Amino acid sequence: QDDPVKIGMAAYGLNAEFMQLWSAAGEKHPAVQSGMVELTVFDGRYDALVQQDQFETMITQGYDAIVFAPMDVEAGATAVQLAVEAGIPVVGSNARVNSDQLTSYVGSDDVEAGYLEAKAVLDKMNCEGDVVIIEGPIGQSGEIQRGEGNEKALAECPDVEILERQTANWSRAEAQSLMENWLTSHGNDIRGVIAQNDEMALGAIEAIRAAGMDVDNFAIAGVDGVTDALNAVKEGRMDSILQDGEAQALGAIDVAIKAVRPDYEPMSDIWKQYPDMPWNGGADSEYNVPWTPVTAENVDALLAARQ
Amino acid sequence: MEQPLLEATGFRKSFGGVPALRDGRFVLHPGSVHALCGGNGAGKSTFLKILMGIHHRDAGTLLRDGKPMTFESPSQALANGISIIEQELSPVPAMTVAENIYLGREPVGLFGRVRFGDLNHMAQELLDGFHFGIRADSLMMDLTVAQVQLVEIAKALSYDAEIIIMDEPTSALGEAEADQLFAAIKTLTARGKGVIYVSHRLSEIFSICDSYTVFRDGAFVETGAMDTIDKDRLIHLVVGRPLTEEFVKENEPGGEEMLSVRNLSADHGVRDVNFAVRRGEILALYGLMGSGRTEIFDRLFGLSDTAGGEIVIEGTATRIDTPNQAIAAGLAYVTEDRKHSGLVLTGDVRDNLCLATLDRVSSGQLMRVGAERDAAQRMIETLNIKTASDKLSVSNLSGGNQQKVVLGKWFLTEPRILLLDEPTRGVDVGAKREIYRVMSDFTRAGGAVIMISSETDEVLGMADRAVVMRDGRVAGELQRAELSAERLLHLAA
Amino acid sequence: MTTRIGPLAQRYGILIALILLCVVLAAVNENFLSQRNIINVLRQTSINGILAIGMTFVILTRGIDLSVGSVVALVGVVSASFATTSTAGVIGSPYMPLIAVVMGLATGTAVGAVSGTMVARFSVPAFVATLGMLSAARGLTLIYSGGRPVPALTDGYRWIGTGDIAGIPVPIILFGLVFVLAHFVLTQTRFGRHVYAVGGNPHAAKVSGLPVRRIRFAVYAISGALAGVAGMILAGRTGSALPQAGVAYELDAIAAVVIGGTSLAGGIGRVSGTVIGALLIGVMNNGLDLMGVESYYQQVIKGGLIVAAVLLDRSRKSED
Amino acid sequence: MTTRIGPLAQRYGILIALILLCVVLAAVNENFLSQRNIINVLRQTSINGILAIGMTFVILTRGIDLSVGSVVALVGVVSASFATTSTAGVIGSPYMPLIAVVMGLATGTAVGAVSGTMVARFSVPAFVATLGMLSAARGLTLIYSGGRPVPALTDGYRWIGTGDIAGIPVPIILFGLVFVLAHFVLTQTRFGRHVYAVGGNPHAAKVSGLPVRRIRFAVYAISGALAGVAGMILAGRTGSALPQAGVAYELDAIAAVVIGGTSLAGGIGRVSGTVIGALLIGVMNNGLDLMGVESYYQQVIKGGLIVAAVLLDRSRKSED
Ligand SMILES: Nc1ncnc2c1ncn2[C@@H]1O[C@H](COP(=O)(O)OP(=O)(O)OP(=O)(O)O)[C@@H](O)[C@H]1O
Ligand SMILES: Nc1ncnc2c1ncn2[C@@H]1O[C@H](COP(=O)(O)OP(=O)(O)OP(=O)(O)O)[C@@H](O)[C@H]1O
Ligand SMILES: [Mg+2]
Ligand SMILES: [Mg+2]
Repeated sequence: QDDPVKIGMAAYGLNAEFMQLWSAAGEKHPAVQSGMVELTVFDGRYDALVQQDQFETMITQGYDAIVFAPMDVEAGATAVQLAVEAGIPVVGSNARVNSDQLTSYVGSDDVEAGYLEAKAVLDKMNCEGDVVIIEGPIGQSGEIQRGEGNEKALAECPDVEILERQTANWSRAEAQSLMENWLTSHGNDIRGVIAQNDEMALGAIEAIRAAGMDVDNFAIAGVDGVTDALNAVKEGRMDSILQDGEAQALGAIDVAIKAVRPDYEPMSDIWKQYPDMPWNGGADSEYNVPWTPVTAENVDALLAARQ
Repeated sequence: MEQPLLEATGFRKSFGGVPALRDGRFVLHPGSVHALCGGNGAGKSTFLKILMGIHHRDAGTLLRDGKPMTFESPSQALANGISIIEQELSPVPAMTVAENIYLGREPVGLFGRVRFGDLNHMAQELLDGFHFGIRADSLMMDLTVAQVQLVEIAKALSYDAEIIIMDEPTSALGEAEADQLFAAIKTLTARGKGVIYVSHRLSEIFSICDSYTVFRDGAFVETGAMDTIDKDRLIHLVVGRPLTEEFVKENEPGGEEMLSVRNLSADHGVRDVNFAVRRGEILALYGLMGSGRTEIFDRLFGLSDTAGGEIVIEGTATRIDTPNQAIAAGLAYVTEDRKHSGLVLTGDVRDNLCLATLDRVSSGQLMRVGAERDAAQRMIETLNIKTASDKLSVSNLSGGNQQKVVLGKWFLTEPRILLLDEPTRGVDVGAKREIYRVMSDFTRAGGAVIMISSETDEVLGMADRAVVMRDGRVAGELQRAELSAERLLHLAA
Repeated sequence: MTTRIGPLAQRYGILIALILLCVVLAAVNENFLSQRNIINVLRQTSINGILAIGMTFVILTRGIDLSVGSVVALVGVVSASFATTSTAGVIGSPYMPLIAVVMGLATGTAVGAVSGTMVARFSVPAFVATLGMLSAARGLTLIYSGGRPVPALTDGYRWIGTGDIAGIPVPIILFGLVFVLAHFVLTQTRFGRHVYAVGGNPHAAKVSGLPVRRIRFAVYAISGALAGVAGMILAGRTGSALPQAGVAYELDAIAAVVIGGTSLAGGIGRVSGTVIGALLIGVMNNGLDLMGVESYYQQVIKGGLIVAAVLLDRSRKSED
Repeated sequence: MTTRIGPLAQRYGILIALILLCVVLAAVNENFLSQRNIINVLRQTSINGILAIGMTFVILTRGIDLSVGSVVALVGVVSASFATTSTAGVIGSPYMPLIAVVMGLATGTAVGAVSGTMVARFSVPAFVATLGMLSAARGLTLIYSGGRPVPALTDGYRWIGTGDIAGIPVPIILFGLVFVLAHFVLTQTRFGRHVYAVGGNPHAAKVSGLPVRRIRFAVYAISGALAGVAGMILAGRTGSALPQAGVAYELDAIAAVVIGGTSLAGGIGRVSGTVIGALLIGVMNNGLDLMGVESYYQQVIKGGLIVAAVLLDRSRKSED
């Protein structure tokens, strides 16, 4: 019948696992599988300007819609504006962009994640003892919002002191060195580690083990639910909050198709999976994919889904 | 007496605690060509570099036109009417001849735009005035060493300075070009300018200089008018002991051909070259600048892009496409441009001496440091290389001593056939004799030498036979009995 | 004379590689040669191109400037902070963009001058001096901006990145201007020739009385100033100045210079080559995206293409 | 002999800077000199140190190897894929870690050999060849791993990163071994002499009969192999091999080499200097973390310290 709908998926960068899962999910969308949608993934290479360049390319190539995981809150807005001016609807996904021109946003609330993970750490510590915070790259929306959530949880435990906070740029290796150095300067005073993503939490665990200390004596949490973290949760080393990147991608594609084909009904089953997030005719300005705390109970199922 | 142009007293300079110059003294009068003499490493270049503001002296006073001065940089020396032809040629390779000559003095127009037309014109006129036959718009990197030296001469003269320092300006030149320089010097002195002249070719000194100053071991020895001294005494002053004979020649050519070439062709238009060298023979390859002698050596040593012709070594036709094959065939090649192809300037004396014989001072991959040291020490003694230690960087050696290091490197390979391209370039009289001695001993022991030399004296003194090149072809051959300066020049020109 | 063939092929070898790439892309994708896409490629290339032109000056003197990416970010946040809609409201004048631009240029030049001083005056190896600056300027950017983007720039300022004159986007015009100016300076002026001399043979330059230190200093200042221009274009384009902008831009800039035939050993090269090198990188990025090549394979292909382009430029002299 | 003073100061200038930094840190923070922290610093330095030692070989020949960071990642995922608990189950043998290590070394060496071939055989400028490899090897890493970490490594393999022998962590032992070996090769073997000669004057080296191409080739293979060692240490340390590992490691490695006094122009330098350079960077990172300096300021201070250390070193050298 009609030509396939051409959708571009603009990822901020594909070298790390999370965005890889996000983009791979897009390829698995039923509409893509059926040939109704022609999907192309763009790798923003962690540079806001590169993403903007790719928007220009998509405009030139006459894409019908764009699913956008922006590198930067502010700079992303310009890209959105370019596309909207060219008549191409843009659906945000995974990370926020400071623009009112988005057709919709399908993502998860990072403030909540920050709150949940910090809460997990503090609960395990019974609100006693001191913590360190390993932050994402300063200025990125993830760092800002998860940091906000961290603060909110910490405010509930006024006796807990923050011994150190420093960025490890989402990197496991950097977090590991950082934690090794903190263990030297603070020794046994550190009781909890709030890492703003799983990679950094995993780095902290390795540092603790390398120092010959017992990981069980620390309360550690991260965010995202990457595979290594799921395994670590399974072994009881840390807590993680699963961010369902796949659902963010699938949902955003559904909304994007809807924007192009008004009579479209969503094809992905995430809408059944998350009853808290109703489709509402694809007209909502924001869809909030719920966080799933990873627990001993659900971890095996989650790991199985990864294979 | 008139005011000297320049008067230096008590110059001292040491490098890393080693004194290079202990007591430099020099007085230059207007209208004179004043020779600065001394053996390799006597401190001549160091002294001249201080005058030019390239080095800073540790002590001493300098009077320029009677006024005390210190030059912080060469630009100040230039501003005070001093220019220099440095011993080590120092071109900017990717720029044109004209740009090199007028570097820093380019004629500019609107918006600081260089007037290239004028620049080329000025440079061409300058070069033509000296009959140097070099195009002002060619790139420096396309020139031969000799041409580069001519450009540097033209450049130093173009400043119209009061004092012109010439540190071995003819070391890479043939006699014809050198004569052009001497003519230019005469015009300069006639206009009241002063020239400081350094050369290890004594004949030059006696023909153009009017006074001399001798340094030995970094200290002033004697000064005087040229007509008050003879060659033997000057040699005595320079070397520090009397030296009776200049050349050492005790070899006897045998009958067997060690190397012969048939219809050899090489880069830049060299072709149909035939000659042979016999066991025990010293063969001179004579020719004017650019006649293609170096190209033949490059071809013999596998460094040439062209590979026509046949090379027969000790009766076996031998294919040589790389230096490795040449070395394996028993050849050694002392190149004319020691900076470019001779020395690893970042290395020390020992590294450089052993570079081509590393397999002999190692067992498998493991270096035998003792053997390395001994080999280096042997050459330092044989060639009397003046160096604080064999671990001193070669870049810190005086020019003549650097040349000896290159020679030493190849002697250590114990070759059977030596290719020497201007082997005594920049070498002092004492050391020249050492080199001649080595050549003589080497051929006596059954080796063969092919030597390129632009010094007729050297050809006459050492060669058993001469092959004369002209425009890339063999122009003729002279037996020892037939050798004379006139005949050589006649065939070459 | 036969000797002239070498330089000629050397000049055009990489251009041939670029043209070849364009021909292939045009054959594979009908949009590649559309006016709109050509403008896209040029606009996308302009930032790296301008950085690479500044880098050419530095590399010609045997130096290197690793700090350009950080300077892009620093200049972005500093100049943008004078051109947000809020500050414009406060100081409120039509001259604000001008002040912002002046501040940006001044910042870039100042950072370059500091690197230049370290290299020229204190003989710190350029790699170390500018690596230090890479780190320091990034830190200053984060301190100045508090790690947050400087958002909501005024339209006057954004014009630098998004405006156009007679249909040609301002970044492209700036890129062209910088190229023409740099080409003129390097080939026609005394200063330009001295840059080559200092890189080709610093000793000869010194003995000829050139102000070697001042020239070394100047090229870093130029590189800094041009990084400033690039930084303002970037901020203008993205609509806000990002403190984490420009990371690793130095590699692309140096790549453009080297692909364009300029020797890291100094003294040899030209900005026209650099511009071709930058275009080659830009076309490659654009073309692969245009064809929708999968990202992982893109990286492999890009690596291969860069090498292939330079290989095609056969006439380069081998070193030994 | 007095002659030894110059070279002596030159050799130890940067060591003095390192010692000075340590003294200051020890005075400010009581933990700095604790055994545990010293082990931390050494372990943290080991990866960059090993990369930098390989880089020293390359830079001594006037080359550069920008690909080491990508090779770290590639070797990580390739070798680790032979040592996950699942594969170990399949092929199930105590030799698995050994096979993984062999595969890792082979991969690193092979990548280095490709770069080396491009540089030595096809005269591609080292910067371009290894920049291409930086991109290509990263792409291959992502393709091989599908962009996912290779997780759950066996304890045998992890021992490379986390184990110890007589209380000394394996990465430190490997770092020490590589240093001793490299120092031995460069100072005591014929190949080492060749490396210096090729870097000092490739043409003279060729005329002297050295196999210049083979030597050039070999140094890239060495750098690749050592990047392989570093990659396996990193994977062992972090517990799984991450495809995004090693980004920008080349800059730190080159920095260590240059800070350690090796000249980018080739022919001059030693691995002992490189190790001191790497330690200086490591101590700096560790010290600033220990003192809890805020990250923005850390970057500014790091930039300044790098330059200061080299300034201290250079100021001891004689005039130009
Ligand atoms: N930069 C330096 N560092 C250390 N030693 C040096 C340096 N320059 C020169 N020397 C030493 O100073 C001494 C004098 O050298 P100089 O070049 O002045 O000799 P010269 O008289 O010009 O000899 P030649 O006739 O061979 O050119 C030599 O022993 C040399 O090794
Ligand atoms: N790189 C080059 N490019 C172009 N021409 C060259 C080059 N090198 C040498 N020539 C030319 O080749 C010819 C032979 O040069 P060659 O160096 O062999 O002469 P030569 O007899 O050794 O003289 P010289 O005394 O200058 O060493 C000359 O005409 C020279 O100009
Ligand atoms: Mg001298
Ligand atoms: Mg010659």
